[in-house]
Amino acid sequence: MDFSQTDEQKMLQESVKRLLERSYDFETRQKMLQSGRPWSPEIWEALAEMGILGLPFAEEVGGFGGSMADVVAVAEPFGAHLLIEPYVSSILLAGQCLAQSDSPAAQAQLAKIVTGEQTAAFAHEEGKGTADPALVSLAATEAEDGFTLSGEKRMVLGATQADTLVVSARTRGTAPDADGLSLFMVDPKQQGVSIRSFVTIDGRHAAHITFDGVQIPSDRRVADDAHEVLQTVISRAIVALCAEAVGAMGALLRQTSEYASTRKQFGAPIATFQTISHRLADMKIAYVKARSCLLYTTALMDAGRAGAPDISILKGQIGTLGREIGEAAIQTHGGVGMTDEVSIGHFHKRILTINALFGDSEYHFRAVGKSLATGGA
Amino acid sequence: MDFSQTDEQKMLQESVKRLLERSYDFETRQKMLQSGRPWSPEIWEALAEMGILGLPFAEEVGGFGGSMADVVAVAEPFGAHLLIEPYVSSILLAGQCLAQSDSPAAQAQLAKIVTGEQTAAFAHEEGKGTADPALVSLAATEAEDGFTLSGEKRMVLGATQADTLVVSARTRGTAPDADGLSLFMVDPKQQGVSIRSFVTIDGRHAAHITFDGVQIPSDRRVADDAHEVLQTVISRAIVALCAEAVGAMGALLRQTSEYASTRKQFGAPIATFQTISHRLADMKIAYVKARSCLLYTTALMDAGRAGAPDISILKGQIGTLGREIGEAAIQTHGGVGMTDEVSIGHFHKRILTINALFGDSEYHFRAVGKSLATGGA
Amino acid sequence: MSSQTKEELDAFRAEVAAYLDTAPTDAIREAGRKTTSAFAPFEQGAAWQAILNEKGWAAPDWPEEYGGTGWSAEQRTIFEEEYRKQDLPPLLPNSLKMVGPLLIDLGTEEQKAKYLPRILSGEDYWTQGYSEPNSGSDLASLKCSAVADGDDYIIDGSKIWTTFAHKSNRMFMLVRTSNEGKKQQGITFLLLDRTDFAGMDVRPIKGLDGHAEFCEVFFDNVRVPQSGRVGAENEGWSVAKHLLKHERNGSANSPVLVRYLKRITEAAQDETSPFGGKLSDDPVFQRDLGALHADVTTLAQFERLIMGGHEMINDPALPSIAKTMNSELIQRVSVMMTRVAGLEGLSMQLDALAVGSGVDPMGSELDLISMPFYLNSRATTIYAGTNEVQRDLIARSLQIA
Amino acid sequence: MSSQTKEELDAFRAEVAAYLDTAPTDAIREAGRKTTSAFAPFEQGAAWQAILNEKGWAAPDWPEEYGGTGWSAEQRTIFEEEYRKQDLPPLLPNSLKMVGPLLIDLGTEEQKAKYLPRILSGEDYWTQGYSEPNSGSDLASLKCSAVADGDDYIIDGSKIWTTFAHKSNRMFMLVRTSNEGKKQQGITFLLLDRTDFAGMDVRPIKGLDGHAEFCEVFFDNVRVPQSGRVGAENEGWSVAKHLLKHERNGSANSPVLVRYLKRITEAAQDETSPFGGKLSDDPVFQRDLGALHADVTTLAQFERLIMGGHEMINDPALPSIAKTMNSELIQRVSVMMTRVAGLEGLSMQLDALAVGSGVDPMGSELDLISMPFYLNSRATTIYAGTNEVQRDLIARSLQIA
Repeated sequence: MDFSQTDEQKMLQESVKRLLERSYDFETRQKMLQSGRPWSPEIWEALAEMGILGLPFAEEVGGFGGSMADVVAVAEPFGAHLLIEPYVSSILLAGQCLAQSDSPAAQAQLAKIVTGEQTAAFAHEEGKGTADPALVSLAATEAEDGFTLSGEKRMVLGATQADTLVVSARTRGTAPDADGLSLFMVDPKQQGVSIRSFVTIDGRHAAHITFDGVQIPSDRRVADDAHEVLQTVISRAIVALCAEAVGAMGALLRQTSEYASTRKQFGAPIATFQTISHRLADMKIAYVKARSCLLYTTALMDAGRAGAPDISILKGQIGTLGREIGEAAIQTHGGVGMTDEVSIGHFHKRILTINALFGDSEYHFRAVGKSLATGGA
Repeated sequence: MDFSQTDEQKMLQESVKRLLERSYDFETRQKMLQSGRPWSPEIWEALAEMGILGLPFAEEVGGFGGSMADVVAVAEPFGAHLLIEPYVSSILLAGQCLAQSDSPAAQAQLAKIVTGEQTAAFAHEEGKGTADPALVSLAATEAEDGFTLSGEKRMVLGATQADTLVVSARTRGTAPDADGLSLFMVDPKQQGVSIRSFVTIDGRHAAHITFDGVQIPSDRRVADDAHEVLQTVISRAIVALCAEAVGAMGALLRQTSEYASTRKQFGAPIATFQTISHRLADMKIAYVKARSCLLYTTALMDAGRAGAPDISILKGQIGTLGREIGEAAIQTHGGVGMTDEVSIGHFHKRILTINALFGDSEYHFRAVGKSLATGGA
Repeated sequence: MSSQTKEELDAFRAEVAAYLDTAPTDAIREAGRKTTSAFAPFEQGAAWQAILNEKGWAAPDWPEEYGGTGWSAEQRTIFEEEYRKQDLPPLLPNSLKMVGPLLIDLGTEEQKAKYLPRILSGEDYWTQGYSEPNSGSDLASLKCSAVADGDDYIIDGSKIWTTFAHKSNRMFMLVRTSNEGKKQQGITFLLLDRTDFAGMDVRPIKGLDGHAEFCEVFFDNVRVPQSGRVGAENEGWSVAKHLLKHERNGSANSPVLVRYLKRITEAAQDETSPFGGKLSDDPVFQRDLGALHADVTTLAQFERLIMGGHEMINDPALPSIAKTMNSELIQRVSVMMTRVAGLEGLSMQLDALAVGSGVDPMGSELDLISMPFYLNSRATTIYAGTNEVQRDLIARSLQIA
Repeated sequence: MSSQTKEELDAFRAEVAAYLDTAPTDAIREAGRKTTSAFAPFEQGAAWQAILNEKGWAAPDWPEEYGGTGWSAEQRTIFEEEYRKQDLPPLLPNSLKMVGPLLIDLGTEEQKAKYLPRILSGEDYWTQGYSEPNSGSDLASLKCSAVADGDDYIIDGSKIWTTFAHKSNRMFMLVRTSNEGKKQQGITFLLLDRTDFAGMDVRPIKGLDGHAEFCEVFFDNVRVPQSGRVGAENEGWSVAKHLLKHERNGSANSPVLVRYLKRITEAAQDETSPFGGKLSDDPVFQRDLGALHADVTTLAQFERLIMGGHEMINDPALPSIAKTMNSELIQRVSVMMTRVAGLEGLSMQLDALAVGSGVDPMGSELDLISMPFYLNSRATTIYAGTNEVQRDLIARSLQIA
């Protein structure tokens, strides 16, 4: 396996970085958040033009057939700039679900997503988190010419501006059966769909969505027996989310090192106090660990060899190491680090959000241990 | 509740300290260990003369009716001097079991223990540790005119020199039933008793003991329905063991502070390096926590209000905080701390031993949480 | 030792419990449940203080002649315990735990008569003007200057992390009155009768949790009377050190943590573990809860030893040990709370958090406060002397010279 | 990139596995199972090295012309993996990972010809004479002096923490040849052909685990030839720094940890949890094992990135990061091992630990090594530059000047 970026990946990453440095600096982002806008359509258009929206999709649907490593190359700067746009939710979750489907409706919808004309959201997590797709319990009852959806999805990222929802639901069995899951395309304006929107702590727009007897025609079922599709799609999205987190961690390490080298107390830069300098060293160790795990797991995935424990190790590490770095960055900044005005806390909140999505580090470490102890890994 | 030592306790503690400083300095102790002697009969005699052996027993059996706080007052210096003598095993475990019994055999044996004429050992733990007496499974089968013991006891402290064994066994039911436990007095030289002796990492002599169809007459059963007696006796022994550990922690804190203040590297005492000084601060915090928990729990016990969770909190804290202090002490001493020649590692090994006896900190913290979460505490 | 019998103490406990069951308004109770900081929601905190003051219970720690209760240590503990059986808002600490005790010790009779009653009643809130943008851990390097001019001082400079300055009507502060000698010399302690003197400008600063709890205060030629000085000119450092003693050693910090843990434990009864079953039955949850509960219990044990006058009270490092233990435990408890909240902690719900908004939270009330509490509690190891500074002080107590 | 096909690599793996299945003697295997340190039991380690050397596999990392294997990175990884599927003793590092590579880089042709073959064969064991009683972390302050006298040096002073000095026949050391200038100047790197020169006295030091692994070596007017010098006089500091690079960056450390974790996991299948059921089914055990396994895996991922030439290899802090990660993980793994051993870890069993003693351990073989391994591993954060020194170096790489 090769772990170094190709020249193409370097170029891709550089061009994303340049775009964001130009148009998405921290102040600009904060102004957008304060204005209440759920995203910047200009950035989305720019990403579409650069081919980033189509990056992970096959060429047949207008994509570029990019690898996991390609996606990671762009997701790191997304994290370093705290992007609130629905790249993960519309492209890597909803979009990839549609891409796995051969239903005409799915393909038609996907085409609009790839061009950036429309966005989609992935309505999947339930309760306080759905670490394993087998835990989905939202009911899709067979009805005349289709299905009736009833239940609730929570923390649907990018729901506010989404033109369509990709909803995981259960046509038979009960959680935690892996069998009986399907994916449906649902129009958010359809009768019976209630959306309670909010902003997440990391600035993304999201919603809790209630489905109250929502009628779905059969041709809007885009996958049945969907557990494996869900696992594949979510695993790839997890790697991308982890890349965002690693991007945020890198920014925290850099900014905190700079701050500690310039901020003076007791007549000297605080980086000269050994407690601070060793904390910086620990941040760097954590960052090197996080990035090593990310790059290695990415290469495993591109080699078709990333199993569930590999993804769990990555997700667990990123959540743990990210928290460590974020908390250390805030403590090192002191009062300033507690304010909404500097980016430090925002990076930390991005990391915390990523940790909570799709099973937190506690869940994933335990899943790894369970698999090992019962002979699975 | 009062948490300060009485004048009597101060005097008692002072006299023990003086005795040990005079006759039990680290070099003397090490020489005794190297000679292979399991204990110092001279110290035992001195403790008998001072009334320390009889301290926890009622006056009727030649004791002094001492409180838990009295025992803690002497156990702290025992820990600070790494005593290998079987105070906990002969006096607080075997002796206290006998003291709870009204059997004439038990009372007769106890009288010899109180005077120091004989010692007893408590054969109780099985397997890799018996955190809860209900887990005892050594079988005592009813036989003609008595019982037959079969099974194994492990880590019997003070077994080498013991004149009698107090053995916990099960006459009915299976682990983890609290019902069906009894205590027996067994002569270690009796047929069917095999003793495999060894030295523990903290210098105590101990043994694994196999009972192979050992015949015990009925009058040597000193307690039936013994779960509560066992819990009471073990709880008090745990407090004393924790006091030993706190004594060891205090010694580690003092010696490490001294070392760091005198040992020079890079032209300055290492205590002037902030990483070292903050580690010393953490050691002190840990010590204050450990001692606060010890003294408070001791007072609770003397007030008759120490429940199982209180004992578990103490045992869990001492194991965790002790390990923290011991490991920090070794790291601060560097290579010297890794040698058998200085006391640092010996204190740490004493703490590790205490942690492992009667359920380690993992066990006890979880027991506390279980009790809380299920509404028990 | 206690002069009360067990019966008297039981009766006292019943009296306190009965009072706390009836005295607080609904808004005060709501503020208690929604407290995510050492500082309760301001208005309800003040209202609650006024109610307690009518009962004579606003400041149990104070000497009786200044409005304290004259309770024994046991009674104070009982009051704390009963208080924490309910989710009542903590009283705002600056006035009651800092300025009040300071004035009682060092204030003039005029200052005491003027300020103490209004502190007790909650009419006055005192914000603390210590830190400056370039003087945080190194507080003694502060530069905000006060130049004597007739009977007044003219203040120039700025103060930061002034909690609730935008809601306060009074301020106590440290100013530089001299540049001679060591930096600790030349500092003066001032009381400001108003926070809207001409030339004062208060800018609230939004925190990570979305709330403006602290502020920056700018002074541009602000004229204040010298009569507000506590202690002598250039002696402010020792006044502040005296006050810190009260701040750190004030009262029991464990009861609120016990309460939070209880709420977490109760919430876990209603949650499902992703590995099946109730979260409260999950062994990993139980282990982590147990370890945390043990540490909270040990903080309580430590505090009771101190309140009981154990000899360790003479250790100069004690306030730093207490501050370090307490602040780091708050953070750990807050992490545990976010673990139980899971995804539900990710939504910003400033509207639902606002007392009296009538907006229902999207999850439980514990979910609602979990993330703001976690984020806010990151400050506990920073404020009142960073834990780095505290550990320096603790280490100093161990030095064998 | 690899020049071998998957088939070639598979064939290589099979060859290695077959060899490792048959080549080691029973005593060597026993030594492997009873290894509780980075240093395997001495005699069996040397015997194993001799066997591997006959096969030509004693030093896969070395250049082919000096006896290396010429394997690709993939092959080296495969060898490591297969090696760690069995409990084989690690080869003694001082000679193979330190002196050997150093001589290859900086030695004279005479030195290479004389020493390298006997390092490969295990005939020579080199002990390291760096630290002194008063020069630990501050190594450059070392005082053990070498004064030129004709073609010789006369050495006076002492060295400490010289691992297996009492079993070694050679020594590499740092001596002070000048007191001029900075302390790092004036240090010279010497090879000693013997460890029993007149005036040398080796005192083994018993460790916490009861074993004498390291020693103190005293020099009283010891005369050694100047031809043993590596590099120029007074240039020893840069020679030692060069060597440290090899020590820290030598090879993969994760496989041995993976092996230990596997042994722990297997042992847990046979253990009972005090809360009922098998320990391996206990959720708390699973969670803690999972977190530890994740960190061991990440160390492996990091090491493979480095071996694969990832650009982070250019970071000057890399050796310190690797050393810190590895040493702290060893300690955590050792704690986990003692948790599984429980009470069984408390008995001193030096007899059962001795290879070939024929004494059965009182518990399992894993129980037997758990406590010695834990105690011995406390040294990993001390030796080869304390982790405090490593963090100083890592922090230096972050300084924005």
